Amino acid sequence: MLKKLVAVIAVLALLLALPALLSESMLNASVQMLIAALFATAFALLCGQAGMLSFGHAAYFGLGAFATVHAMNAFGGDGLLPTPLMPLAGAAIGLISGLGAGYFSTQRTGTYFAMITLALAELLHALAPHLKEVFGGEAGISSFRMPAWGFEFGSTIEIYYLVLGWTVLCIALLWGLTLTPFGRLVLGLRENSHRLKFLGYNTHALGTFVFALSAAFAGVAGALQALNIEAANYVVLETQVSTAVLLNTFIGGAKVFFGPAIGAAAMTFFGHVTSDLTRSWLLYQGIIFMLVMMYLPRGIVGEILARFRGEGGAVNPVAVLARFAGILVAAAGFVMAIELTQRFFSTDYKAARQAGGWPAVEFAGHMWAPFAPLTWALPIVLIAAGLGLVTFINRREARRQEAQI
Amino acid sequence: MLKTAMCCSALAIMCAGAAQAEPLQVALVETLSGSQASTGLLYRTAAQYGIAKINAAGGFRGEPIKFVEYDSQGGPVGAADRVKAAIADGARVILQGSSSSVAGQISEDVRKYNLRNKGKEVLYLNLGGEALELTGEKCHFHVIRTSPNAAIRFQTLTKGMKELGLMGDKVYSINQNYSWGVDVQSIIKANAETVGYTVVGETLHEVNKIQDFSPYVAQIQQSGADTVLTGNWSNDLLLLMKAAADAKLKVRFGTSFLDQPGNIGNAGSVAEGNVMSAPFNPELNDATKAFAEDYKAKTGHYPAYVEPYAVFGMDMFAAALKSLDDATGPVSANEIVLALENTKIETPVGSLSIRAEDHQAEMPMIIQEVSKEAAFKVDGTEYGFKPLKVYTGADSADPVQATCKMKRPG
Amino acid sequence: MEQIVFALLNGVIYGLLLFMVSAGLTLIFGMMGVLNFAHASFYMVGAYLAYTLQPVTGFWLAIILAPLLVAGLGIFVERFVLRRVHAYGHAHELLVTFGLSVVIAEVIKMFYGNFPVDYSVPSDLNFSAFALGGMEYPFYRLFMGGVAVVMFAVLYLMLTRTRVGIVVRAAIYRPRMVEALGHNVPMVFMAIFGIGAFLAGLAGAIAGAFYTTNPNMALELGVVVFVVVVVGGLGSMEGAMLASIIIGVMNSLAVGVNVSLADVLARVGLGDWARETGGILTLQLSSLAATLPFFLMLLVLLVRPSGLLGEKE
Amino acid sequence: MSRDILVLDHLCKSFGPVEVTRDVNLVIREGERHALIGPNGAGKSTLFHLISGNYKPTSGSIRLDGDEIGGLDPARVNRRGLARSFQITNIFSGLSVAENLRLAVMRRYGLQFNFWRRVTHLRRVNAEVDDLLQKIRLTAKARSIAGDLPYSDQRSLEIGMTLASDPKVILLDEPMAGMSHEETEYTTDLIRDITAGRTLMIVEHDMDVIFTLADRITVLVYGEIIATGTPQQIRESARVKEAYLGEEAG
Repeated sequence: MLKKLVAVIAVLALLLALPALLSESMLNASVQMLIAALFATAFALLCGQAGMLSFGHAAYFGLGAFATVHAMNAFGGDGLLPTPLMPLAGAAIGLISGLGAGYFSTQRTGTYFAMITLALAELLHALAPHLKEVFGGEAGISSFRMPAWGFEFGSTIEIYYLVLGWTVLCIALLWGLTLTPFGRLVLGLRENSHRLKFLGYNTHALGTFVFALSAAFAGVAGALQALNIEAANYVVLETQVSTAVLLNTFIGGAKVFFGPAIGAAAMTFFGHVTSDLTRSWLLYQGIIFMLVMMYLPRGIVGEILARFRGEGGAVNPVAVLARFAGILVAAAGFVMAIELTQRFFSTDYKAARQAGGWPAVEFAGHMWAPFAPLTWALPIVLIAAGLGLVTFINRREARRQEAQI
Repeated sequence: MLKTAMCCSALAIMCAGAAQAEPLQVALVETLSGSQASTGLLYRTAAQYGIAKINAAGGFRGEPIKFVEYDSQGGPVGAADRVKAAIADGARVILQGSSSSVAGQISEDVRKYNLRNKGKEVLYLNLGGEALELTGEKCHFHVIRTSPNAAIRFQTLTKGMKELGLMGDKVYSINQNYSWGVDVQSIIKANAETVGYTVVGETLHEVNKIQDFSPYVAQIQQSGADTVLTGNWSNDLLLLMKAAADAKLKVRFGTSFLDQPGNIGNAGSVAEGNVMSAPFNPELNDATKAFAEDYKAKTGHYPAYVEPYAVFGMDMFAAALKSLDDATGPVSANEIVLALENTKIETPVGSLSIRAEDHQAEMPMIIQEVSKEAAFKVDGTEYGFKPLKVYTGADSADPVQATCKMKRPG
Repeated sequence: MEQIVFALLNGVIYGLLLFMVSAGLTLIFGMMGVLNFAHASFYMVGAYLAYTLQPVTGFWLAIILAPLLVAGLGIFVERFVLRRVHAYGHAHELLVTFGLSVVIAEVIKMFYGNFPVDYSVPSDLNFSAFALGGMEYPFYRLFMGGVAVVMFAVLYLMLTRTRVGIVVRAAIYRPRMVEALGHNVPMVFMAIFGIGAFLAGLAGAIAGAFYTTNPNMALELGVVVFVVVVVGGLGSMEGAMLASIIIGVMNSLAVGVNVSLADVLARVGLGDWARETGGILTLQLSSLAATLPFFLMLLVLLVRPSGLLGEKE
Repeated sequence: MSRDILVLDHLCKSFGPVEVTRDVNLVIREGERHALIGPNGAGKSTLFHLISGNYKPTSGSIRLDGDEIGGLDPARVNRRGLARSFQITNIFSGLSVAENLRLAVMRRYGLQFNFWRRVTHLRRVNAEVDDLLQKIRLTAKARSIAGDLPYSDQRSLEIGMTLASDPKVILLDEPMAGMSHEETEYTTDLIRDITAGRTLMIVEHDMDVIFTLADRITVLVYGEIIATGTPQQIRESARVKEAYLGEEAG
């Protein structure tokens, strides 16, 4: 318990100190990470804890954003809803729309539930551009953060603290929820909603309410995004937004409370950095996701926690390190192969070939010719060596465990 | 030389926060990945070409311009984030062009940033967001649009087709149901009387969602139209033309984005005889030919689609910078805007200038048709665009919109 | 009158194309309970492979070889990706195929670029089949429809008349029982996955030439295909056929209907009020053509969740 | 004489053309242990599903303590005071044993939409959970994940959860299915223990269990009741013998 408390305080202190440690551009990325973390945590309440896979959570995120932008324009930053309290508008619309959508979609389960949420979100996304008064057409609706409570809310630092405050508050509330009777019932809903019925619970009402709560917190995340970019556009209702939060949640680990938040923050950071480094970043993202699904089914955080709890035998630090090294070597080889291929097929390369011949391309500070054996041998050797090392370690560990038994 | 060595912003991130970089920093915020990346990548090529030219000529105030690319990852939301990052990294000029909704977002972001940061203003050079409201109710001092807009494109297109005898009396307007398509539709209707045609049918359809256009073609056929005017782009244009050809519909298409790479290659003979109004054609004169060849030498392909006017926009920017090159030290965005308002350049197609009232560029427009006789073939087919008629910047200009109320600094 | 005939014909043929892609998906969904997100990607891969093979092998061989290669890809995916995550539950299977669809799209873009490639109908097939009321009807459309119909017939006969088909249909409803009876269910799954991928690849190879072959074609078709499978009822081949044609025809007819809610309300004297209120009330049906399938899916899910011809929920 | 707690009156259920329950009339008296037996496919499980709200009767009525419960959903039936267990273990297998029982107990304290109390601080609920754990002899395994328990423990938990909602009537659906001889004896004891003072209705195939446990027995064949009576009466009933022997001979 004490350990947990210390960890929470340390993380909070770090988050509070970030503006002093980071450049403005990095701080801006941190704002995005916080919003993504809150969105994923809200989503995981439904998909991880209650076990209902939604494909349309962008709808509630987006509605939260639009409600906030309208509220910003209507109240001008003071009166009933000063700027720092704007996310309440997002929460309210999320709750209301979530109650409605939840009522219908929770009448079904599994894939059918997912399809209903998808259809609802797609309908909203298709209708939104036609409803110009509400969604502002394809230009979106723009707004302006007005000063309130003695703050300008003009600088990134002020926005950072505003977003941090709301994110921490909401995640704390969601954490608190897991400790309450309702929170436990939500787990029951995931494990066996059929049995809950025979224990006298109204599972449909429960499901509807979890859906609404999840939508409300997603609405807060949307509101924070609207506050951050001072605008809302119907593209936030897109399927990609729904799938992104899904990926983030599962990469972190849907069933561990802090997994989704950590996954979302990590993937947002990954996108932030790699999207400017390589054209192939979506490919890497897709591959990472597939690998996590195949080899770390409980998500990255979930698997780490399981190891800490001692599942899968005692942890051998040397083996872990060696595995890591192997994976890194293989990844390096793989990235090299992808990057070189991408470069040889790019339009830039076509331009370079204007002069005739097959010029070399630059990667990692060296020039690589397309038909030089080393260009392709090196990545292949790296991949083989890396995977070989991992396989070797895995076999040895398996033998050791057998010997112990 | 292969120019894959982009300035990686990860490095920029790490050293930002240090003193503001001395050279003028220009940021391209474009969709460079994902399903909408194709146009963004063309703007990137054009912008790189333009910046390389400036730097080859000695840069600005003795320093090469620092050019940084940001991937806006699709929509306005990503763009807003990347604009913030770009400004934080020290960029004073933002370039973007591939989408009107992103353009609207960036325009607003720049406006708000400049309101809050007097003396550190940022300029947004809109290379291609063509929605009318960007120079209408959304116009402001720190945005310059160097591309044409719906009005410029379609009033030249309708006038030109009529004068060349390429348009019948019955026109069908089919457009995508969003601001661009709606703008185009209203201009087609507004010009009907002055140019002399009747709009016998109009359709707004969903954007990039329709696989099968044959129902729409049936509607066109039923209306008895002989000319179809459309602002459609990408798949929506291609599939529409193909469906029309499959039904052996005898109509001529008047378009604005027929030269998007892949279109002619895909449509083939179907596109023959269709007309387009665009700000460039490579075989117009020796200057355009020289430019096309130079562009191809540097980038691997002839300039097409959005690239020519994006390059001309960059040339405009270069000329404005040149007029400010006599001083030393950092330059303010306000100075660049004022210089742009006073700059008039000769592009290979003719003169290009920026209107001070709404910051819309005035540029020549060329009516051209898809023909086997064209000198520059596209997409490896036997077809290209043959120029038919040129409208000068003054001829093609649209009136300043009443909704634009620009506040000037000072 | 001719308009309606054309619209119906177009709708039916578009529906048949949808069926070609969704046939495999519904088989897979029925047997494994997995909505394979990457299924439309197989369609795209089919188109690109046929485009690549065509200059070497010619059109006819290309549209046979490409789907075979896609079938190989499908089998590989089933064996080495899906089977691995099978134990973790349906959510994981669905998500891993989603990741796969992203990877496939990005790989295609890496090799072929972002713009559509110039894959088109060979000139000797590019003629009109008949004319009606001044409009000519392209032969290739009929060809596409014909392939789909033949495919449906073959599948139907295979599933109902052969031993293998009986095992497959049994495996859809009672996989454990079939396994207990000594059939190799994983093998059946793999084969079905391959066949499903083959069909999607075939659809892509044929339709890619008629429509466009571009890196977003999977995205565009993907969701509609889901709708078909859900509306038709999972595992039901006939249901998929019915749903495909309904959606195709609906799509085709809606375009010509310029009716809005306001017009409907005008019947009861609320027209002026509706037009003043604007927004959703004045939205014309024709501008929502591509959205209608979602309405249909929602309706079916809430009223008849097992789908039009599905047998189990 | 005790009163009638559960009354089935002309109860029928058909799936399409198939009649699974035919005109069942049955009275369960308060406090008795009533067993339902019959050959496979006799419709015992269907009858349980009808009483517990999982199926809606086609016609006829089900009265619990005088109130009509036929056609109510399972949650309402449970709240009226009838709880059931399942033939195939039906627990929250990802949660701990104590958590399983807590979920089962909580409802009675009105703790459904409660967002402000901590589950660990629900004194009376947790006391009751501890009590139940003791009754079903799983105190030592309170923190184990239910899905990891051995089969017989899972069955005990299943019974414990059924008991947890403090019902007037308990329906146990084949609680001994799949158990060894020792386990069966153990569970029989357990059931006798925990149902003391309650009304029990049980479906079971193990005749030894039935005849040691039940006060009265009802025999169901092809959806129809052919006999109801004390174990002694049933043992001697000619119709029952015929039905059973006929079934087994065929």
